[in-house]
Amino acid sequence: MKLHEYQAKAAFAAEGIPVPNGILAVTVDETVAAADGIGYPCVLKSQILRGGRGKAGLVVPVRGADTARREAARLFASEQGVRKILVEEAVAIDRELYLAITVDAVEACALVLACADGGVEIEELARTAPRKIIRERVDLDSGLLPFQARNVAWSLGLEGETAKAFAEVLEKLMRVFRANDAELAEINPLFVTKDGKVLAGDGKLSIDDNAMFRHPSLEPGRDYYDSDIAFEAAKEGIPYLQFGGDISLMCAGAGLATTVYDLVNYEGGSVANYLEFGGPNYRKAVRAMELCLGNDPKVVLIVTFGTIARADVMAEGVAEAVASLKPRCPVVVCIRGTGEEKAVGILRAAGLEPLFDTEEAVRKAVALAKGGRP
Amino acid sequence: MKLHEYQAKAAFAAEGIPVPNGILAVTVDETVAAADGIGYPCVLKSQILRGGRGKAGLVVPVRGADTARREAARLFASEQGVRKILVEEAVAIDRELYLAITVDAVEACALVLACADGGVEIEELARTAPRKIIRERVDLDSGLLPFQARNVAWSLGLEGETAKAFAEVLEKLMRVFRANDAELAEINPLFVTKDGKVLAGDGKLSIDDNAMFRHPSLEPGRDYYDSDIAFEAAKEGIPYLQFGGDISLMCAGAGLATTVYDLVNYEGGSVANYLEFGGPNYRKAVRAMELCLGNDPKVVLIVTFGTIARADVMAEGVAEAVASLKPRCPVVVCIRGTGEEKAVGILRAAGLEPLFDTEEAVRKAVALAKGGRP
Amino acid sequence: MSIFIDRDTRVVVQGITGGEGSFWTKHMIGLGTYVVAGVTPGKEGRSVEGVPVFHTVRRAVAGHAADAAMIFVPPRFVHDAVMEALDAGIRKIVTVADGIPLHEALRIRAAAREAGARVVGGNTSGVISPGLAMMGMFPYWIDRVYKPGRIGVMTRSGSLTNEVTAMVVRGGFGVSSLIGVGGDAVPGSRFAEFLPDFQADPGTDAVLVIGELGGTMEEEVAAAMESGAFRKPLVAFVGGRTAPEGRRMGHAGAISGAGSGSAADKVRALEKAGALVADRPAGVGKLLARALGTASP
Amino acid sequence: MSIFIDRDTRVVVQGITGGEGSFWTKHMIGLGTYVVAGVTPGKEGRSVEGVPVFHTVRRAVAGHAADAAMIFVPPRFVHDAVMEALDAGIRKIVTVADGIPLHEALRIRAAAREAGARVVGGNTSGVISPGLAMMGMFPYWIDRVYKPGRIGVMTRSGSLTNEVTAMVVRGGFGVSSLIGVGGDAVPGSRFAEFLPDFQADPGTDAVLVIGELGGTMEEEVAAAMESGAFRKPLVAFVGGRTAPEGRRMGHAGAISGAGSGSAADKVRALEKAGALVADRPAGVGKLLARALGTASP
Repeated sequence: MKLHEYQAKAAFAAEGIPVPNGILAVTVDETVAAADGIGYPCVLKSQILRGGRGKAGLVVPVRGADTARREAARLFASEQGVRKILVEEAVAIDRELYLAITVDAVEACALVLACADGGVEIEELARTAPRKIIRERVDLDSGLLPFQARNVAWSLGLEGETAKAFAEVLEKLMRVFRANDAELAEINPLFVTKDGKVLAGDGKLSIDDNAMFRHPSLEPGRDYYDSDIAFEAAKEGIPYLQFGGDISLMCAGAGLATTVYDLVNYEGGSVANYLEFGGPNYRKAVRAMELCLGNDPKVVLIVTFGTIARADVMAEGVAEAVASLKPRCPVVVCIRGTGEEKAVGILRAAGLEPLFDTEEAVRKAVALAKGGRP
Repeated sequence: MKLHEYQAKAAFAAEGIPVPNGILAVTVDETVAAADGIGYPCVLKSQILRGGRGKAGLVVPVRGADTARREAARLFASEQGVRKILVEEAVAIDRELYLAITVDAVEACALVLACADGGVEIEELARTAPRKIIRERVDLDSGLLPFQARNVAWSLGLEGETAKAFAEVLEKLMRVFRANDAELAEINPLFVTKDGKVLAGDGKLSIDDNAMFRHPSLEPGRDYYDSDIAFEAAKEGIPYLQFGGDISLMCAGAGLATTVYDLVNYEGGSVANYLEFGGPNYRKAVRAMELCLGNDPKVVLIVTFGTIARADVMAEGVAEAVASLKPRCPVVVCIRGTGEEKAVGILRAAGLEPLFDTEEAVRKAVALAKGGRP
Repeated sequence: MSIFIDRDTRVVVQGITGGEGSFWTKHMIGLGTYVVAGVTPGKEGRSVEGVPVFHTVRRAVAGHAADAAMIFVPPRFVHDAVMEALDAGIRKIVTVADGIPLHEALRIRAAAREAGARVVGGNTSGVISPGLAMMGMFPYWIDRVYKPGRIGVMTRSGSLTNEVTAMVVRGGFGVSSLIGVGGDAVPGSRFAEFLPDFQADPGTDAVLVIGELGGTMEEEVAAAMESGAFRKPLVAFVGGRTAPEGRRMGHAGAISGAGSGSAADKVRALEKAGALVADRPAGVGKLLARALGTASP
Repeated sequence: MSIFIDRDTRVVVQGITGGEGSFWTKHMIGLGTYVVAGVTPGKEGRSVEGVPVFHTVRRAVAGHAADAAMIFVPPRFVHDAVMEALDAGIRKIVTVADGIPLHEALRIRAAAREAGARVVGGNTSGVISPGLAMMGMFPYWIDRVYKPGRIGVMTRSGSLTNEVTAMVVRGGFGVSSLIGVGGDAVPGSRFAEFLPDFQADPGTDAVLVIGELGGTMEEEVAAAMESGAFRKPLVAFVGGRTAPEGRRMGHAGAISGAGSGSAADKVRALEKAGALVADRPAGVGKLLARALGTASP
C-alpha cells in the first residue's frame, strides 16, 4: 500500500528525519490559512499517488495569499481528484540527492539506493546512468551499520557535517523501513540546504500488503483507490484492478488473470477490470459479480482452473449470481479443476455454456464485446 | 553490575513478565505497612546481593503484623547489612522451575538454560544432574524465535496453557536480556501456580559493565559495594576488590594482579585489597595509594610491567604519593616496562628500593607484613 | 526420475492437524509420498492419516529421520515454521501459504542460503513429480493435467500451473518434476537455482519455464543459458506482455537487478539465450516438440 | 617463521589518526610491519607516518590491497569497525580496546565465524612475531622481554604478557609468534583456534599458554591435545589458583561449557592432557626446557 507524501513524511519525522515545515489542508480556505501560517514563498503540493506531479502542475510555489487561493482552487477543482494539499515552506536548496531503501530479492536483504543526482526518477537514472547509482546491501536482522551509512555518504561525495547529517538520515530511514514493513522508503529529492543541512524534499513510503495487519492505523481510505468499486472490493479483501475497457474479468489467481488479460488484448478486446475470484474469495461469486457489473461491462468473463477452489462450488455461486443479479450483459464461463464434472451440470442448468479452453473463452468474450450487448 | 531482586523484577515487569505483588520497604514501619497492605501470609525478602538468602534466614514468611515487625527489625539489624526489604505476597505454588539466559562465548550467542527442578542453584544442578539442564542457543540479531521457546517449554514437560505461558515468559526474558545488555537474566525459582500460571519467584539481572554507559539510570549506589573504599574507587572508575588480608595490592592489569594474588598466598601472605593501577589509572598514583591506605594495610605492594602505562610516569606518581601521604607502612615497588631505567632513579630518590622481579617483590612484601610494621 | 522429491524423501508435515494440512496429507500419501511425521504444537500423540503428530520438528526428526518439511501454517507463522525446520536440520522445505510478510520472506531466504537449504514458496502449489510424490497441493488425479513424463516445469504462478500443465499433456508430453517457486516478490528459491538439478536429471529432456512480468527470475534463467551452465532445451511462457506499466511491480525494486522487469524484456532475454518462447499457454506443446525435435501429435 | 602475521601481511590501521593509532603505527612500522593504509572517517587525504589515510576500509582495500586490519578505536565503536573490515573482505583483524560491550563482542565473534575470519581481541596487546612484525602494542624494544625464537605463546592477559615473555627469554628461549587473545569474557578468537596454526608452523617447537581462571579456553586446549589434534609440547601457566570463588566470573556463564572455570580444574585438565603446568611465571623457562628436552641455562 502506497502512502501519501504527507503520511510518508510523518513517518520520517517520527524517526527524526528532518522535513520542511508543512500543514495539511483539505479546503481552499484551509490552504490559504496554512500558507499564511507558514509564510511566503511556500509550496502547494497536491497529495495524490501518481508520479510527475511537478510536470503536471500539481506542485506549485506561491508568493502570496492571492495566488495561494487561486492555485488551491485550481488544484481542488482539477481532474486529478486532488483531495488534500500539503502546504510546505520553501527551502533554500544547494543540491538534491536521491535516497531510497527497497528489497533485494536475490540477496535477500534490504537495499539502499542513492544517487548524487536527485529529483530524477530512479527508473530514469537506471536507464541513463546506471553507474551513478550507489548500492549498499543491508542485512535485515543486523540492520544498517554506521560504516555502511558512511560508505554511502562518502560515495556520494559528501563531506564534513553534511556527510554526517546524511548518514543519520539514512540510519533513520532504515528504521522507518523496518518499523513500517516497507517495500519502498524513498526520499527524492533529498535536499541539501545552503547551510549544509539535509532534509526530505519529498517522501514515498510503500507498505507491504502482507504486513498490513501489523499497521492497522494505516488502513487505506477511499482516496487510495481508482474507483468506488476498487474501494468496495478492498474493504472486503478482494484484490481488484480498474482498467478502461469493456470486458470484466473474474479470474482465480493473478498469473492466470495476467495471461487472460494478454489473450483479451491479443484478440483485440479490452479489459474493464480484473477481480480476484480465487483463494478465499471463491465462495463470494454473487458479491464478486455484483462489483464487476458496477462497471457496466459488455461481457463478464470468468476463468478459473482450481484445485482447492472447487469448480462445483464456484459454478454454484455463479449460477446464484446470475439468478439474483440478472446481468444485462453476457457471462462467459470457463471453470475447471477439482469438481469440474459437477460444475458442468450446474452451469448448464443456470443457462450458461461451460467452456474448457481459456483461449476459446477469451475469443467468445471478445466477439460478444465487439458485437455489442445481445 | 548485579541488580537487586526488586530491580530485576521491575525490569521483568516492564516487559510484562508476571511477578508477585510486592512493595519495597526501607524501615521497620514501612515493612509492616507494606505487609498490612499486601495481606498475610506474605514474605519479607532482604535485598542483598548474595546467594543462599533463604538458608541464611534472610527470607522469611510472616503470618501477621506482630511477626512482620519482629522479623523486619531482626533483618535490618542483622550483620548482613540489609538496607531494603521486598515485601511480597505468598503464592500458592504447584511447582518451581529454573530459567535463565546467559551468553555462550564459544558459539557467540545467547544461551537459554532451563530445568524442571527450580529453586536449586544452577551450579549445583550442573554438578549433580547436568543432563536435566535444557539448553537453547539464540542468535542475538534474530532473537528468540517462537519455536525455540516452545522447544524449551515442551522439553520441560509443560503442557497446554502452562507451556504457552512459560514460552511467553521466556520471550519476554529475552527482551529483558537484550534491552539491558545483560550478562545474566535469571528467574529461580520460576513459579508455576496451582492454577497453571507462571510467575517470577525470584530475579537476578546482571548488567554488562562495559555497557553501563547505555544504562545511566542503573548507576550503582553504596549498597552494591563491600566497603566504603570500594564505593569510592567505583565512583572514580577504578576497579577495586576488597579482601580480608593485610597486603594492599596496586597492580596494573587483572591478569598480573591475579598472579600476584596467588604468589602472595603461596608465600603465606594475605591480600587486603586489589586496586587497578593500570590502564587509564596509571597517572592516579596519589589517589590510588590513598584508597589503599584506607584499609590500614601492613604493606603496600606495587607491581606493574607496562607498555603504554609508562614506568617513569607511574614511578613519579608513587614518589609523589609517598611524599604527600607519608604512609605509615612500607611500600614495595616493582615497576617495569617502558621507561623503567628512568623510573629507577625516581624511586630511589623517593627513598624506595626498586625491584625488578615479581616474586622477589612478593617475598619482600610478605616478609614485611609478617614482621609487623617497621 | 525427479528432482527435489522422490519416494524416499521423508516428509514431515508442519501444521498437519489443520484443515489444509490433513486434507493434503491424505492426497500426498495417496500419490505415494513418504510422509513420516507431522507437527502441530500442543497436539503430540495424535495421528493424522496414520501419521504420528509431534509438538516440535526436532522431535519429529529425532523419531522419524525426516529430511523434508511440508509447511501448512498461516502466512504469519511461516517464518517461525521454516526456522524451526532449518534448526532441526531439514534442508528441503516447501511452504505454500499466500501472504507471507515481505520482510519475513527476506529473512526466510537469507536463513535458507546461510544454512545451505532450499525453501520453495510461499504462495505456491508446491512441488510435484507426477506418478511419484508431491509436497504441495496438486489435483494429480485429473489425468489431462498431470501425467508423468520427461519435461521439467518451473512456475511462479499457482493459478497458471494447471492451465499450462494441461497444455503440456495436450502436447503429448508429461512432467518429470514441477517446481512452483511461488508468486511472491521474494520467493525462497528462484528459477535459476533449480537449473543445475534439471541439467543433471537424466529423467528430464527439456524444461518449461512459466514466467510473468516483474522481478528478474526469467533474466537469471537466460543468464544461466548464456553462460552454458544450463544446456538442455528450454521453452518459456511469459505472462503480462500487454500489461500496463506500474500496475503490478514495486517501484525502485525493479531496478535492483539486471532487467527492467517488463515481460517484453524477459522474452527478449530468453530468446537471445536460445529459449523458445510461447506467447500463450496453448503454444507450449508445439514449442516443446520443436525444441525436442519430435513431431507434435 | 610465524603465524597470523609476517612481513608480507598488508595491514590497514583503523583509527590511525588517533593518539594510540598514530603512536603504534610508528612502532609497528619500526618493527618491520607492512602498514599499507590507514582509515579515519572524515580524514581522507592525510597521511600518518607516511601511510595514506582513507575515509573507509573499502577504499583503503581498493587502493592498497590490505589483507589485515589493526583496529585502534574506542570500545563502543569496535563492533562497527570490525564489521567494516569484514565487509571489505579482510579476514585477519586485531582489536585492542578494553571495554567492548558484551553483546557486541558476541556479534563480533558470530560475524567473524560466519565470514570465516579471525578476530583477535579485544582487551589485548595484540599479536607479535618478534623481529618480524606486529599488530598491536608491544614494547619489542625491551630486549629482555621480546626476542625471536621458537616458542609460540598464547595469552589472555595483557598485563601478564611482558611478565611471562621475560621469563621465556630468561629461560633461554625466544618467541615465534605471540597471540594475545585478550581478557574479555567473549574474545573474538579462542586459544584452541590457533593450535592448528602452531602445529603447522615449522618455526614453532612448543607452545606456552598463559591462562587464568574463568571461562573454558584452557579446557579447550586440553581437549585439542587429548584428541591428538595438537601434538607439540605444551607448557601452561594458569593464574588465579588461590582466588576466592565468585570474585571474577559470571554466574551461570561458567556452566555453559565443559569446565567449572576454576583454575584448579584447568590445571587438572591440562596436566591430564599432557601439558606441563607452571604454578608461577618464573617456572615456565624450566618447564619449556624440560618439554623440549633441552638443558635450561
